[in-house]
Amino acid sequence: TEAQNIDCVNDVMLAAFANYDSSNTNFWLMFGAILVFFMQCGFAMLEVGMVNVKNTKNILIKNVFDASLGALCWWFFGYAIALSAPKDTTNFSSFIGEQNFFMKDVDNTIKSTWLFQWAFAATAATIVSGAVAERVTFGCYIVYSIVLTSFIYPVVVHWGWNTYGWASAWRENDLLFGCGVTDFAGSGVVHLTGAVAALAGAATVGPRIGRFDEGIKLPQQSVVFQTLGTLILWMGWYGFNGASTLALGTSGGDLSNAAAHTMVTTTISAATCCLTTVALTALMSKDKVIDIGAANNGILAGLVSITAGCSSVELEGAFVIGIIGSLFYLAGVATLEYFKIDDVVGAVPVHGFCGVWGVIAPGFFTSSDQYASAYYSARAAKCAGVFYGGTGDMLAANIVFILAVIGWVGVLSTILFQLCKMTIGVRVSLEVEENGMDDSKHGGKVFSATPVPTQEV
Amino acid sequence: MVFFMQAGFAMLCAGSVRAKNAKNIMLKNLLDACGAAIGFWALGWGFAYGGQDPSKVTFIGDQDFFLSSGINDHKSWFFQFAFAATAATIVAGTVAERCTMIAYLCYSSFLTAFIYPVVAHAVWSQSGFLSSFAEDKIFDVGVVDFAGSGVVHLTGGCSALVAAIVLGPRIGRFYDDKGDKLQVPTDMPGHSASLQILGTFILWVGWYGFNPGSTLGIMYSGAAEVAALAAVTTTIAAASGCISALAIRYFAGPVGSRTYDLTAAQNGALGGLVAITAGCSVVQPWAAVPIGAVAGAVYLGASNLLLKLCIDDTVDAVPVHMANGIWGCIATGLFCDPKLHAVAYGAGVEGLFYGGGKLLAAEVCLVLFVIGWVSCLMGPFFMLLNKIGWFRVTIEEEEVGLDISKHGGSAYVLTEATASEKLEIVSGSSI
Amino acid sequence: MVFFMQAGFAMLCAGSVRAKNAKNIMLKNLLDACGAAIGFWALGWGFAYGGQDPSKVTFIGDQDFFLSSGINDHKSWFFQFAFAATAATIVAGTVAERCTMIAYLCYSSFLTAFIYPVVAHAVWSQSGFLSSFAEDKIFDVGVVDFAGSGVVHLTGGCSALVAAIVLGPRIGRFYDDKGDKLQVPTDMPGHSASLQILGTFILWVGWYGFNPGSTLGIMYSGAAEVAALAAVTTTIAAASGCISALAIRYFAGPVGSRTYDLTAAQNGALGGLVAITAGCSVVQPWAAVPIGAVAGAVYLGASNLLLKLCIDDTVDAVPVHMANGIWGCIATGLFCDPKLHAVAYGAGVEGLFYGGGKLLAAEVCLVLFVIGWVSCLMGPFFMLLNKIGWFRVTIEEEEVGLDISKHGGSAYVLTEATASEKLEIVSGSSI
Repeated sequence: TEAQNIDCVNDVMLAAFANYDSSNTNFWLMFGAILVFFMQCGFAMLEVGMVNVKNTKNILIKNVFDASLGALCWWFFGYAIALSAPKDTTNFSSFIGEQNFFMKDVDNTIKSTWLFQWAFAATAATIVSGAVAERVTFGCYIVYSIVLTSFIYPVVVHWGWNTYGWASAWRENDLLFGCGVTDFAGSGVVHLTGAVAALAGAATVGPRIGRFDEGIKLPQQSVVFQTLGTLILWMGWYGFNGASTLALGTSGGDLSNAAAHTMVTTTISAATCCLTTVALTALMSKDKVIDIGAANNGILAGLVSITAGCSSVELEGAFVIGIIGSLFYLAGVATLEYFKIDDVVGAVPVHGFCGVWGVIAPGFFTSSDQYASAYYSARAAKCAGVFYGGTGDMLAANIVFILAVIGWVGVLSTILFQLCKMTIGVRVSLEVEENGMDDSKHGGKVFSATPVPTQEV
Repeated sequence: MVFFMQAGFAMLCAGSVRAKNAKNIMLKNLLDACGAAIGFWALGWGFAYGGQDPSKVTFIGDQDFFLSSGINDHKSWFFQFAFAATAATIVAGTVAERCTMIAYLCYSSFLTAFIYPVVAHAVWSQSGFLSSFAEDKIFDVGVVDFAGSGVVHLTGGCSALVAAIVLGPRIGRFYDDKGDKLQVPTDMPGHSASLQILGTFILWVGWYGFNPGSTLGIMYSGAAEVAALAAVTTTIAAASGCISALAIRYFAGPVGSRTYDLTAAQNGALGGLVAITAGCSVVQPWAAVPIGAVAGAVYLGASNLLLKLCIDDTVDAVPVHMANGIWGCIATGLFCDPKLHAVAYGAGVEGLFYGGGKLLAAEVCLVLFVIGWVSCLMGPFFMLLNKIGWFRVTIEEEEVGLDISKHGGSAYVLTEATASEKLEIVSGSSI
Repeated sequence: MVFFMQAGFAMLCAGSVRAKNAKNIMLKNLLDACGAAIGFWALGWGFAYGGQDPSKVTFIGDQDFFLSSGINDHKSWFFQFAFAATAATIVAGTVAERCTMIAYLCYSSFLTAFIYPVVAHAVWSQSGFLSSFAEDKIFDVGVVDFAGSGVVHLTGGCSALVAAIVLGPRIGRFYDDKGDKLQVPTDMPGHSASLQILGTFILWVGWYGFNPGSTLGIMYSGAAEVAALAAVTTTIAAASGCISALAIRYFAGPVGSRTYDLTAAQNGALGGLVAITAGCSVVQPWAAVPIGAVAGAVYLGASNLLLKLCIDDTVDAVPVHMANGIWGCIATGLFCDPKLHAVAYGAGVEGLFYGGGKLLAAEVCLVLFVIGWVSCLMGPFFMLLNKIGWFRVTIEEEEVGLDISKHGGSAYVLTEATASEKLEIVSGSSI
């Protein structure tokens, strides 16, 4: 077909859509990439709002570096490992891509895909920096970002999304349980990966001084920035989920409708999860505090929960997914509290627990109509969710994928952080932590000491 | 793009309130988006656009609740949801610093699930009695409200006005401790100009989704040109609104202590944006200059009028959205160019300055309908809330600030952790 | 999208100045956008693109003022307006904290209505003497400045340099009270790193409108591929600029007190973005790495040079925009790949590293032309302003901060007036 003419062993997901209109596709992917990239800004604002003022510069520079280091790593290795074909293209159960390092021999028509996927990779790396904020060394941070975006994360992408990946739903034959994993925009691929690495990091680094002492609450700088970050993330998510259709129109059908459906499910899940989380935390707290932290993280939890199933569940499914997502989030918070693992921004509950739920959810709620419009109609009846008459094969594939991701990322990132601990050290010294890292590492406190003249009222 | 305006409103409101209420207002902005999504999905969309039929005039839609009719509507739903959320958010700024959370939830769902959809149905649905898309149009011309000066901003602004009247001013704004009226209203400045400006710019950006984006709802050849024209007029109106408000405020000050007022500049720009919203696709670029300039003046006039009447509007939402919503509708009736109307609506209706008065009459009908509808429903609704005591926080809560009384601590913790014992402020978030 | 960069500039500037001038700089940013809209609509567009004719070389356009020629130009106008506003905004950061509002209004309208349009005409109009779109091209190749390293950034940066020289440094920056030169210039850090980073990210996002968006001005098959390439090179250049500036700054510090400098990282990223702007559509992705890496070094070098020369640039706009604007033009002359040039411009011109020196010569001409044109006009203009005393605020106003003297109060009101003694919050802090 046409698609195979475009020198396109490397043309991974786009190959699924024969005869796509490249101009529209490029525009749509770049538009999506820019929205997803703007999520970097959202993460930066969210994290800066949640840390102590003395570590402001430190967290900001990490966010800038996630984007910058991520771009180079993704260009050198990440793209090739994630999205190129294995050397032996008859091997349809591949583990890793082996071509196009440094984007060699990549046609301009694929470059928008690179951009879109880079924005995702940067997101996965950013999740970690929030969890280990305020105490991790800069050297350790650089090492794990490089390894995560160059190797750990791309391999997961290859499994889940590459047309040759062993778990992918985009393969032509030999699908995992006959369906492949339904992880449309990356609840598992992106969020769970980031969160497992974050958990390994937070567990290795240990809690901040005083985090689990009685009666002390560590100060948070500004909910204004946190909320700004959350709303920016919410907007970026429309690119994350909506643009994951990867094209607007094909000869096979009008994907713009699938994209629109995706955006609606995304909205409903986020909104539901926010309201549920606020209500539950208010009911559980002694003095019925309506907590804005819960509202913010509730939105994010709902967004992560819907990310895998956003294109294939019905609207009422999105509503239920949002409600249950909130339970997963709260369970995650309680679990971390119990094990005394300190996660500054709540990355593990939001991205990890809800990431797991997000990948499980389509196994129950996918309807065959929506599956047909976003994936393939041929296996829509078989691969629907169990609540919509499916066989359960897709649920099984999704669970296997979750276990594989947790195993792969968990083992590698634990080894990585332990190695760091033995060599360059993962944690800053006590004095540096007490004084804050801005002063010791980044040439001065974030806010100048020049007094503002108080205004006469 | 329009959704991004939620972030803009959140920043603008946060910057405009006092620090002690920052968390509260941010939470309201978040809940807005969430409540609007659920309410508009469950009921609002059905009331607004369910069962459209150009040959029949209805007052309200009656189908397609919970988006039951299938996938084809989803694109427009998403766009319209962002509009509905905008209308609800406008109110949040006005009643900031003194309204309870429960009242807020009640009226924002009422607004997005019922009040706003009926207005949208009247103007934008094919079965609306004011609509340009119906077969049987009002005065044979139909109302031109391209992106919602009337539908969105006037509805939101009018609700805000009713709420502000029922709710009363903040403590110490117009009256002193003993209840005597103050000579000069106390100024209660917001706590961060940076956030206000950030919000303004984000809103301005979002407006390019609001106005040019509205062409996407209507499919016809030439949509791209209409969108381009809308972007140009939007830009020019915002710019002239900003400059005119700034200049008027500057020259209105006493000689010697004239200041360039940042708030006037930013609200002038927003006023210009609201005013051009109705007519952005049917007026010439030159007409955007007077529309924007008058909008700046209208904003300042309305703002002073509210002060005179002792109505307390924390972020000046009523002057910006309601007063300029009205002016925007009327301005469209004046400046509508038949050539451009033919491109955008396919009919070639003239504004007053091009020789036809029918459009102006239709626009006035729109304004009166919206004001009447909103105030007749929202007035009793707010008074009911007030009666049962759900509307306003207690005096103590108001004085100490809502963040401490309701949200477990102040929004800002700027001191170092080592000093944490000394702090009287408790940090707020759960994680 | 490019318009969103206004928000980015506003946040970056606001974060980089001291808290006492925050309102002032933001008002300037707001007025920028407004002044540019009016000026560029009334005159600028006509000077830049009026009466294009590929067969005739003209110095300046002479038609289509007030967008009189009709609807077809509106798309490009909107895009070009955002560019013009960017050029004007660059200057605002440099002269921050000491320039009067009136001077600001004068030069920003002068810049957007006349100076910038002439440069844009020369390079991007079909009748420009440097243009790649004219029939009779300079050195037979025409200048490649895809999205304006030279046209936008160099013009803005050069104006900023001239303004900074004429205006002189802030009080206490290089000289002490007695007028003796200080050993080490006083550091005057901005008041909020968070706002700076917010601004940087917003700018980076906006740049995707700037660079890939520039393909939309040129209609041909394959525009989408060119846009995709531009987006990739833009990303890589920004990333390597950021890393190189940070690394150089780190290793340049004395051993033992090396710090990871946030300002270097963000300005390095911006420098990389500026440098790739000219060549983003005609260089290979690998070339973006050296372009970005050198850009980081160029930024640091230029920044140190300014310090040596006692020129005070509040937000480092001259190193970022001017120095890297020059480097961007030259880099295009070095790295231009004929295959990519053929796709983007249809001609296949080689850069120096691909065997052809003509393009480099043309790029040098562009740089010299812009520097000459801007400094010859802006220099006398600023000196005139200075002569009549409109340029700089008085010493007292500068010391107390412009927010209080000119804008009726500080930007931040974090404490209740009554409780201000009780709070031990460092008063300079803000969100």
